[in-house]
Amino acid sequence: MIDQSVCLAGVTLKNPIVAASGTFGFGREYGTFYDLSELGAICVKGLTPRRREGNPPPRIAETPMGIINSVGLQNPGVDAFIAAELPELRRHDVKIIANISGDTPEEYGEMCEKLSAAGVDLVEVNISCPNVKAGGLAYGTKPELAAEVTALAKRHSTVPVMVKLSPNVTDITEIAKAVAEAGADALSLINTLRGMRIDVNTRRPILRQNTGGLSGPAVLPVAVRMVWEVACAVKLPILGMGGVSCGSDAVQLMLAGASAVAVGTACFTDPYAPVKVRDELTQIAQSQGHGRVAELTGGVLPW
Amino acid sequence: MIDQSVCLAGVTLKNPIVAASGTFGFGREYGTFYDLSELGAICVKGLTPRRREGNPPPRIAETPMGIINSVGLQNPGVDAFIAAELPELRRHDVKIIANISGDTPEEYGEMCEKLSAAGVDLVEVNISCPNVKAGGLAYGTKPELAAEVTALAKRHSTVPVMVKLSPNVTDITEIAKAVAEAGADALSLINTLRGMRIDVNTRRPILRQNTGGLSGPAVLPVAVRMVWEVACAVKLPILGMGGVSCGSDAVQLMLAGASAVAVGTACFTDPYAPVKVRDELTQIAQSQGHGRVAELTGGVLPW
Amino acid sequence: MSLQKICEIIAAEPLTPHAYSITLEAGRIAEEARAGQFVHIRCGDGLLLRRPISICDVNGSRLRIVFEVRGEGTRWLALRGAGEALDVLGPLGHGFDLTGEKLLLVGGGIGVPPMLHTANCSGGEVHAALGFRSADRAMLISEFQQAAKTVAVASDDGSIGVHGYVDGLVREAAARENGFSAILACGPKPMLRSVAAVAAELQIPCQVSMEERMGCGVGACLVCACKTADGHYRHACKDGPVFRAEEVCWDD
Amino acid sequence: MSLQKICEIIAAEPLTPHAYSITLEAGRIAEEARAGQFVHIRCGDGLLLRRPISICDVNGSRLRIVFEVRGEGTRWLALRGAGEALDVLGPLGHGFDLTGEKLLLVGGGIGVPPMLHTANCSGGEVHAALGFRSADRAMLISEFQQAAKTVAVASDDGSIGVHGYVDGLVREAAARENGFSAILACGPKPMLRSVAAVAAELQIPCQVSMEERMGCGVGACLVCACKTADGHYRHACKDGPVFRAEEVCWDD
Ligand SMILES: Cc1cc2nc3c(=O)[nH]c(=O)nc-3n(C[C@H](O)[C@H](O)[C@H](O)COP(=O)(O)OP(=O)(O)OC[C@H]3O[C@@H](n4cnc5c(N)ncnc54)[C@H](O)[C@@H]3O)c2cc1C
Ligand SMILES: Cc1cc2nc3c(=O)[nH]c(=O)nc-3n(C[C@H](O)[C@H](O)[C@H](O)COP(=O)(O)OP(=O)(O)OC[C@H]3O[C@@H](n4cnc5c(N)ncnc54)[C@H](O)[C@@H]3O)c2cc1C
Ligand SMILES: Cc1cc2nc3c(=O)[nH]c(=O)nc-3n(C[C@H](O)[C@H](O)[C@H](O)COP(=O)(O)O)c2cc1C
Ligand SMILES: Cc1cc2nc3c(=O)[nH]c(=O)nc-3n(C[C@H](O)[C@H](O)[C@H](O)COP(=O)(O)O)c2cc1C
Ligand code: FES
Ligand code: FES
Repeated sequence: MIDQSVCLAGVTLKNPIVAASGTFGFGREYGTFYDLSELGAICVKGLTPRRREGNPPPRIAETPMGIINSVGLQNPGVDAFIAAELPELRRHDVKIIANISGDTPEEYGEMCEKLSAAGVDLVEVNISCPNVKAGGLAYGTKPELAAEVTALAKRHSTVPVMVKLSPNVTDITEIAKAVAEAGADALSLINTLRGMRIDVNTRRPILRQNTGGLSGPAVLPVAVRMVWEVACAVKLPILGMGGVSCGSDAVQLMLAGASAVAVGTACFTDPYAPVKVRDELTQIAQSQGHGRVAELTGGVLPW
Repeated sequence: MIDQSVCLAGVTLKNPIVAASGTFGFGREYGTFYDLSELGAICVKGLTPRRREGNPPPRIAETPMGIINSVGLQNPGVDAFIAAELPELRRHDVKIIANISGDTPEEYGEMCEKLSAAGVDLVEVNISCPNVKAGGLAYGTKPELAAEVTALAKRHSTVPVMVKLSPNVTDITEIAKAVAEAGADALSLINTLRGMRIDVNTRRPILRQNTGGLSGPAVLPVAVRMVWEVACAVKLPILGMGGVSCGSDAVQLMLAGASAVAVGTACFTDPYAPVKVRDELTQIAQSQGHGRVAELTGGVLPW
Repeated sequence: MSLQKICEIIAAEPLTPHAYSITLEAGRIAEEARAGQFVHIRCGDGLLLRRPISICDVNGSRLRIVFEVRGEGTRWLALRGAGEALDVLGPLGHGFDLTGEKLLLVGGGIGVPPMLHTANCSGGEVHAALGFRSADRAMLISEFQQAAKTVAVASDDGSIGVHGYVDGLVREAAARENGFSAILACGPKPMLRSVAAVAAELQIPCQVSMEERMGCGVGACLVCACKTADGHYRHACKDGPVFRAEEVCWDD
Repeated sequence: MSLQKICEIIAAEPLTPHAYSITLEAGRIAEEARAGQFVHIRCGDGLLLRRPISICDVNGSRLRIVFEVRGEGTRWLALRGAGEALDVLGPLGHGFDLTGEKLLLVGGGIGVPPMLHTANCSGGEVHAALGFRSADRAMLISEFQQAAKTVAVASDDGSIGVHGYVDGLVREAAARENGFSAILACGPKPMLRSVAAVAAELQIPCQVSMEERMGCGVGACLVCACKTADGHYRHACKDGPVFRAEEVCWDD
C-alpha cells in the first residue's frame, strides 16, 4: 500500500479525502456507516457566532447531475459546537476543520479565537456562502473585503487558516492573491455556483429562497479549471472540491493542483462515497507507479 | 394550435426556438434533417472580420451532463459568410441572426455595417467567447468595454443589436445594465462557463487549449438564475440559453424572463432537439391554457 | 442503525392505475424497521438524489413499498421488475410512538401505505380511517381489514366509501369508539392539518408524518427542514418524519 | 444524406476478448452507406455525445459495427444485446475513393473493421494488409480472405502472422504485386503516418481515415478539426474521416 498521507497547511491528513462542509453535518450520521477515522479530515457544517435557524424549506432541488441548496447556514452556533460536538468528533482519529461564516470581520475573528482554543486542527473561513444575505458572498467577491476577513482570522487563530473561495467571480485568482497576501495558510475551492430551478407547473422557484448553490458532478469541470488557475497564481496549498464522485474526479483536482480533495454532494447519492473515492484515488496513484498519493498534486501537463 | 410567435427586439420569430451560435454551423447540415423553416431563428457560427482557423484539436471533451469546447471561432470571415452562406440561408423562412466577435470595438462596427447591409435580421454581439485571447471574454467582463462595443455596434447597424453576455462574471446584471444603457436592443445569455478536464492517465488536459467553454444540461440552473437576475435588472428582451434539452427547460427560461430560447449542445445528442423542444414547449403552454407561448415570458412567481 | 444495501426485488406490480408495489429482500433493513420509518432509494444513475419512500409493510427480511409516479425518480422505480436490484438506505427516521391501548390510524392517498406497517406493528387495538381521491386510487383496504378492528373509507368524490374527507371519519370513529389513546396520521399536509385540528378538539394526542424534500436522508445536510410551532426548524429525515402534531407549525 | 434512426440490434457478440460486433437493422442508413463512412451512436441517456464508429460491413439493410471498449460509451455499447435498440445517425462522412483497378487495403487494430466494408464495396482487385497488437486481438481475417485476393497479417509481438508492423506488409505487397492503383488505410495515427510515408516513397496514391473527437458528427460544430498540410483545419466528420495522405499534416 502506498503512502496516502498529504499535508495541508502544515497539518498532516492520513489521506487526502475530506468531508465537505455542510454535507456531512458534524459527522455523527455518517459515523454510523463507517468509522470516521477512515477520512483524512472532516469539515464541519458552517458555524456562525450564534445559533442560526437557516432558510425556510424547500431547501434543495435536483438539476442535471447537480443539486441546488439553500440551507442558509443552519447551525447551533460556535459555542454549542465546541461544547456538544467537538468532543465527540475528537474521539476519532481524523483532523477537524471548522468552517465559519460571519456577518462582520470581527465575528470571524471571534470564532477563530474560540475554535483555536478549543483545538480544531484548521479553520476554514467561508467567504463564499451564496445562501445568506449579509457577509458571506460579498466578502468572497471583493478582494479587499476578502483580505480584511483573512487578516482578522489569522490574527485571532493559533491554528492554520484556510479561506474558501467562491466560484461566482470574474477572476478567482484575484481573490486568491488578495487572500494569500493577507496571510492565508491554504485555500479551499470551489463553493457552490449560484443557480435556480423553476417548477413549470406552479411557476414557483423550487427553492423557497428562489436561488441556491449548485454542487455535484455538473460543476466538476468548473472546479478543475479554477483549482488549476489558482494553483498557477498562488503558492498556497489547496483543498479542491466541486463535483467529485469517483477516484478519477479527485485525481483530476489533485493534478490540477489540490493537495487534498473534499467530497460533498456525492455523499447524498452514496454515503460511502468519501471512502470509495479514497480507495479509487489510491488505486490510480498506485497503478501509475507513485509511492505517495501526494505526488499527484500539481502533476497536470498543460499543453 | 396556439400562437407560437414571439417578438425579440422588434423581430417577430414564428416560434421561440433559436439554433444557438456555434452549434448549428450555417444551417446546411441540420437542414438535411428537417426544414430550417421549422425554427424561429438561426444564430450562425460566430463570425470575425477575416477568416479564422480556430484552435488546434482536441476541441471537445465530455463532462457530467455537459461538454467543454474550444473551437476558437473557426469561420470563413464575414465577407465569405455574406457571399456564400447568407443567400442559401435566406431561402428558408427563418430569421437569421449573425453572431460576431472582434478584436477591437472597430471590428465589431465594421461587421455590423456589412451584415446590416447584407440583410441579416439581427446581430448578436458576442463579447463572451472564452476561447479566444484578444477581445472576446475581456469585453464581456468589463462593463465599460462592453458598453463601448455595444455603442459602436449600434452606431453601425441598421438592424437590432443583441449583446451576448458571459456567465463568467461576479455580477451579470452590472454588465447587462451597462450594455442596456449603451443602447442594446436585446440581450442573450448565457455563453459558456469556463471549464477544464484532465485525462488522469496522460495528465494532459483533454482540450488542446487546456480550458474551454462548458455547455449542456449541467449549466441549465446557472442559466435560469442569470436570465432571472437580468430580467429583473433591465427592461430589454432576452434570448435565453444554456443547457436546454427539452420543452420544460425552455419553459423555465421563458418563465425566468426570456422572450425566446436557444438550443445548442442538445443538437449533438439529438439533431431534432430544437424541433422537439419547440413542440414540447408549445404543448406545455397550451396545456396551461395559454393562447400564445409568448405569455410564458417572465411568468415566474418568485417567493 | 441505518444501513445501505443492494436489495433484490422479489415482486413488483401495479397496485392501482396510479400506484405500484415493490417487495424487496432487504435483510436487516426490514428486520430493524419500525412503524413510520422510511427508506431512501437510489433511482438510476442519472439522478443524484435518492427518493424517500415509506415502509408499507415488513415480513421477516422482506420489505414492501408502495408509491405513486410523480416525476422522474418514481417513474424509473415503476419500471423495475422482479430480479432487479435496488440500492436502498434504511430504515431511516423517527417513526410513530405506538404506546397506547387503542390507536386510530389515519391515512390519506399515498399516506395510506405506511399506516399498514404501523397497524401491523402496534400491539393494541387499532382502527383505520383511510381517505382516497377516488375509487381507482383506493388500495390496501383488505390488508387493513386484516390488521385493524374497523376500517372506515372515504373518498373525495364519493366513488368509494363515504363522500368526504378523512377528518370526518376521525370524528365518527371517535364518536363511535371511545377512548382512543392516540391518533397517528400520514397524508398530504392539508389533511394532516385538519386531522390535527380534530384531534386537538377531541383532546386525543396526535402524531403526524410530514413530507419534505430531502438530500442525505440521514440528518447530515439539514435540507429537510420542518418548521416547528416554536419557530425553529427540525429535520424530517431524522427528527421526523413523525412529529407530535402540536410540535408542527401549520402555517402556509 | 444522413438520417437518424432507432435501429434494432439483430446480433451482438464478442469478437475477440477486446472487441465486440453488433449487427443492426439500419434501413436506409445501411443501404446508403459507402466505404469508409461511419455512424454516430448514442450511448445511453447519461452521455451527451454520440460515439463515432466505422461501418464494418453492410448486408442489405443490415449494418455491422465492430468496436473495442475504450471508455464509458463503448462500455455501455458492449453491454447491449439482440432485441434492444440503438439511436444511430448515419451514414456520415466522406469515405474512400474506390476508383482504381487494384487496391491495397491496410488496417491496423480497430482500424481493420472499416476496411472490410471497403473491400466488399470495391469493384476491382483488392489485397489486404492487416496489423494487430497480438493474436488475441486479431479479427475478421476469414471475412477478409473472402473479400480480398490476398490477406497478409502482421502482429506487434509475432503471435500471429509476420512479426512487425503493417508498413512492412505494404512494402512486401507492393514488391510482390505490381501496380497498385491506390493504398487505403485506417488505423492509429502513427501507423497511418508510416503507411503514408511508404506510399509516398512507392509513389502510390494513398488515402487515410483519421480519428478525431467529435461533437455533432455532421459538420455543424467544427470541433473535429484535422490539420491539413497547408496549415488549415478541415473536419473529420464531414471533409473526412478519409483524406488524401498528402493533405494531412503529419506533425505531432
Ligand atoms: C418521509 C417520506 C416518505 C414518503 N413516502 C412515500 C410513499 O410511501 N409513497 C409515495 O408514493 N411517496 C412517498 N413520499 C413522496 C416521494 O418521496 C415523492 O413522491 C418522490 O420523491 C418524488 O420523486 P420523483 O423523482 O418521482 O419526482 P420529482 O418531482 O422528479 O422529484 C424531484 C425531487 O423532488 C423531491 N420530491 C418531489 N416530491 C416530493 C415529496 N412529495 N416529498 C419529498 N420529496 C419530494 C424528490 O425526492 C426529488 O429530490 C414520501 C416522502 C417523504 C419525505
Ligand atoms: C470516424 C471514426 C471512426 C471510428 N471507428 C471506430 C470503430 O469502428 N471501432 C472502434 O472501436 N472505434 C472506432 N472509433 C473510435 C471510437 O469513436 C472511440 O473509441 C470511442 O468514441 C470512445 O468512446 P468511449 O466513450 O468508450 O471513450 P471515452 O474516453 O469515455 O470517450 C470520451 C469522449 O472522447 C471521445 N473519444 C475517445 N476516444 C476517441 C477516439 N479514438 N476517436 C474519437 N473520439 C474519441 C468519445 O467519442 C467521447 O466523446 C472511431 C472514431 C472515429 C472518429
Ligand atoms: C447542502 C449543502 C450545504 C452546504 N453548506 C456549506 C457550508 O455550511 N459551508 C461551506 O463552506 N460550504 C457549504 N457547502 C458547499 C460544499 O462544502 C462544497 O463546497 C460544494 O458542495 C461543492 O462540492 P460538492 O460538489 O462535492 O458538493 C454546502 C453544500 C451543500 C450541498
Ligand atoms: C461547439 C460550440 C461552439 C460555440 N460557438 C459559439 C460562437 O461561435 N459564438 C457564440 O456566441 N457562442 C458559441 N457557443 C455558445 C452557444 O451558442 C451557447 O451560448 C452555449 O453553448 C450554451 O447553450 P447550450 O447549453 O444549449 O449549448 C458555442 C457552443 C458550442 C458548444
Ligand atoms: S435530508 Fe439531509 S438532513 Fe434531512
Ligand atoms: S463533429 Fe461537429 S463538425 Fe465534426
